[in-house]
Amino acid sequence: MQDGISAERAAAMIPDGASVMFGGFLGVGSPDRVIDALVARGARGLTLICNDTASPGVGVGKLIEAGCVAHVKASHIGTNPTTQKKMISGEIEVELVPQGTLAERIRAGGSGLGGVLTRTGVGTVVSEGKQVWEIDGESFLLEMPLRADFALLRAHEADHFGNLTYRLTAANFNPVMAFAADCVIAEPEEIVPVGVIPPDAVRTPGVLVHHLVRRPQ
Amino acid sequence: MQDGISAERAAAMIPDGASVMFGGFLGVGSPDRVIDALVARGARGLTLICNDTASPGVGVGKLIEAGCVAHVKASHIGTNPTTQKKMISGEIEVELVPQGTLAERIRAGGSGLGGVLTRTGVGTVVSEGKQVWEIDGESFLLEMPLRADFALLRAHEADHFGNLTYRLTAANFNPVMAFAADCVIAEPEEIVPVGVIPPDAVRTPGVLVHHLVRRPQ
Amino acid sequence: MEAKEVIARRVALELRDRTLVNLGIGLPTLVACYVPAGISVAFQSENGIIGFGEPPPDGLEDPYLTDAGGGYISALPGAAAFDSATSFALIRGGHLDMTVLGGLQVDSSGRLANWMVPGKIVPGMGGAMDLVAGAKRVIVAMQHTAKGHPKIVEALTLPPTAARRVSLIVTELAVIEPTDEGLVLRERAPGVSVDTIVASTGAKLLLDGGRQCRSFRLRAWPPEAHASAPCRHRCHRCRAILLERACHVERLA
Amino acid sequence: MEAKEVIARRVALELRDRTLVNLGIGLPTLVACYVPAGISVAFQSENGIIGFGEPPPDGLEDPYLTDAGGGYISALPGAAAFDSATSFALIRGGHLDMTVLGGLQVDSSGRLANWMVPGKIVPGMGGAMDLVAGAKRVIVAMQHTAKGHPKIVEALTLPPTAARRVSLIVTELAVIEPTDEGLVLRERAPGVSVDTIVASTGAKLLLDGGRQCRSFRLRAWPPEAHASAPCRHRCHRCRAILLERACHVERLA
Repeated sequence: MQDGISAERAAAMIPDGASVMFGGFLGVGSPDRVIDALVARGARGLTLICNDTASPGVGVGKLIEAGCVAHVKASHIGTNPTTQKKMISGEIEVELVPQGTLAERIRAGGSGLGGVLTRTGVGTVVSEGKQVWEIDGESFLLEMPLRADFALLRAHEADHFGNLTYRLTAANFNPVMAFAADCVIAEPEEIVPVGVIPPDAVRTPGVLVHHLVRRPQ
Repeated sequence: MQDGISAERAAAMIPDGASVMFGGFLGVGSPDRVIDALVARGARGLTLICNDTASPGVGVGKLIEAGCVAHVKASHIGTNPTTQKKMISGEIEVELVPQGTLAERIRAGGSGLGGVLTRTGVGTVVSEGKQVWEIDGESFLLEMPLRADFALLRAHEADHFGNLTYRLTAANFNPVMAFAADCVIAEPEEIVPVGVIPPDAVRTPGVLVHHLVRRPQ
Repeated sequence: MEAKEVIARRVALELRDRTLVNLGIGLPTLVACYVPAGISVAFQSENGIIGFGEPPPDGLEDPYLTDAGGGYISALPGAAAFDSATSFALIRGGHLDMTVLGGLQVDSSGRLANWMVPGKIVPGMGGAMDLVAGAKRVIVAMQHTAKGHPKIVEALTLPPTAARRVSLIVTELAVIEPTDEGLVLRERAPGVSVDTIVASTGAKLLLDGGRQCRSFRLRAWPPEAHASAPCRHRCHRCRAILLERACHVERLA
Repeated sequence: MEAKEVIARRVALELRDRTLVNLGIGLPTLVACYVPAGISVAFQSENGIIGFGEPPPDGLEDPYLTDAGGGYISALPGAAAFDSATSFALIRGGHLDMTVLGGLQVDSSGRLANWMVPGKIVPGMGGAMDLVAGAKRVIVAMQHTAKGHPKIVEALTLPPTAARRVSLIVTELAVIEPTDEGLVLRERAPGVSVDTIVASTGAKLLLDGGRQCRSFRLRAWPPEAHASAPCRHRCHRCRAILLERACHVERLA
């Protein structure tokens, strides 16, 4: 395994205009140190793929406020008035995706599937412009796989191979995003030697993780 | 949670002609005590959904030998000459499904998806009679969701709520089958009080499990 | 009794033993305060846990253990944690026995609108569309009117959350069931007349049992009766926290 | 040197540092015995583990820890276990850098047949179709001929495993790369003439560098050289076990 990198180095690897998946649910389980570093380096034009935009000053909400973001694909922006304001002013383009569909689209992107066939969104604005397929007499919406240039994960423990564990509701979108980006960067709370995390406790196999963010000095 | 049931009681709940998912990979992680009880009660006409038919005298191989089985949906039967023999004689009908497609079809059946769009099988006999969809210039096979009347799981630990853990390569198809049957019966090696399995160690939430097979007296 | 409490108490009577239930954020969360005695319900929070309990004591909050509204919770013994894909496999795969959601409008065909007001608020659907499309029973828990205007209407003027017909509507005035024939008034709240309900409703109501529609029971609830069991939101302190959260959510919307 | 060993050794030279590799059961398993020094490879077994190691000492087998052929294995430090859906998400989602599979036939367009012989054996495709459709590189490791008949043919007579063109064919005689132009002979085994290869091949071979095609290197491998590190199949005992398993698989087919 490579050496751990700093949050600043991680932020420097992510160019302006990149598409980036962020784990986290209302800021819980989001990669906060890399987010701070992205704000500090003045990132611009990012496409955020995340469950929600948290709230001002929390999680990816910091990126919204700092003007780092051009596009958002999320299931919910209601807890962040800044996102709403910037959406209305046209500064940020928002695509709203049902939460389960968001998880499945990301999973499809990471698992080599051609799309997701789901009941969710049939008969709503979500189905506008999309194909609806009749399968065995029922209607399913075809939703496209979702991938990103980067996935930024927040983990509980990482070992030196990059095997990850998560804690309680801080897992949320992190495990599924680990499969769906060209470059996966994990920000763990603890880094432990290989062998400390037993095989059955690993939630994200280390082969999926390209970089680990080291702990603050 | 209900009381634990005996393997005999579990076998009695499964009527002749039922479709049954069996966890296990070449017999590793298969619900052996319920299988023995199904053989003992002389079950007939079962549809088996499982990765493979193990080998004679091992795992679901016992059901094949004992004449309990009418149909098999599996990815591999090469390790069990009895299955091959009965397939050729017409006693057992076999549908071969690529292993990854089998896992995804079961996952789709358990997750409310309308189908699976996969590259696997395109241009092979697996695609015969199935729809091939062009999505973004690439061909994907539409494979249908798979569900069963029963899922028989082998778990490592179960708590009194039915929360399950698995051990190493004995997990295999068990976790995904837990979502895809009308009645889910788990055969754990150990049964522990509620609270012994921490929330992050649970691999199958107990709400999915209808019955636990008790340990031998 | 406050409208919210009436609604939450009546919805709680819909809970069945050994079921998996998801409560939407806001008003529906309060339902957890009134689980009938002898009933064991597993509550799911779609951010990834089954088996969560009361807000933790002050200073013992776990930053990695929150509900779908972002509030701190605790885990009950036997809880299971999982990721979002698994959480929605549970919701969309038919494993959720019941969901309780807030509503902005329900129309005469039983379709729900609860996720946006065009040109005003676009919070996003979160998990609402998945919950309505996937849960076995969908119960709408909402106040009967908003600023004097009926929320139960002939045809939705707001974007629907799903094509699917919801199972039941519970308000502080009535219990209404959408059916093939239309909206059927099943029960009235204690002391509320059928005329009041009809007058507050913007869609045709079929009267089940005529003007003599039965009133629903709201059993007195001894708030501290279950002190020996885990709290499960039954103590005054937890209910106060949850009520405040519910109001906070409403202020946001 | 046995044909199987020549093939396994040559395939091992295709391994790259820090990659995820899946070895099919049978002959491909032997590749694990010849991982070049200084190269760290994570091996996946599709029944649900990354990071498995040598067969365990006698009497220390774990009944819940086997490879995809059902043989007992051990777990190396840092191993990760997972279910079949996750395992095939890795395989089908483009996370597998390389797979090594046995072959019954490869045709001039580079398509592989390796899962059935109609009217004779129908073992099933297992994970083979997923591996060929999903891995970044697909290497076919097979003997050049079967009972004197070429296995590299103009057009498949057996059902294909996938529409996709494989990356490389390694036999005991040659290394052949399917390309847009056709099958290109890249290397010959030490002491094997190009004429012998052409005569044993049932499809047109494009000669890369003419008759002077370079011979591949088979570095001498000190079997016990890595005794200080985990064995990783390098000791005599493990290689014997794996070779026996490979032969056993062949007897079954």
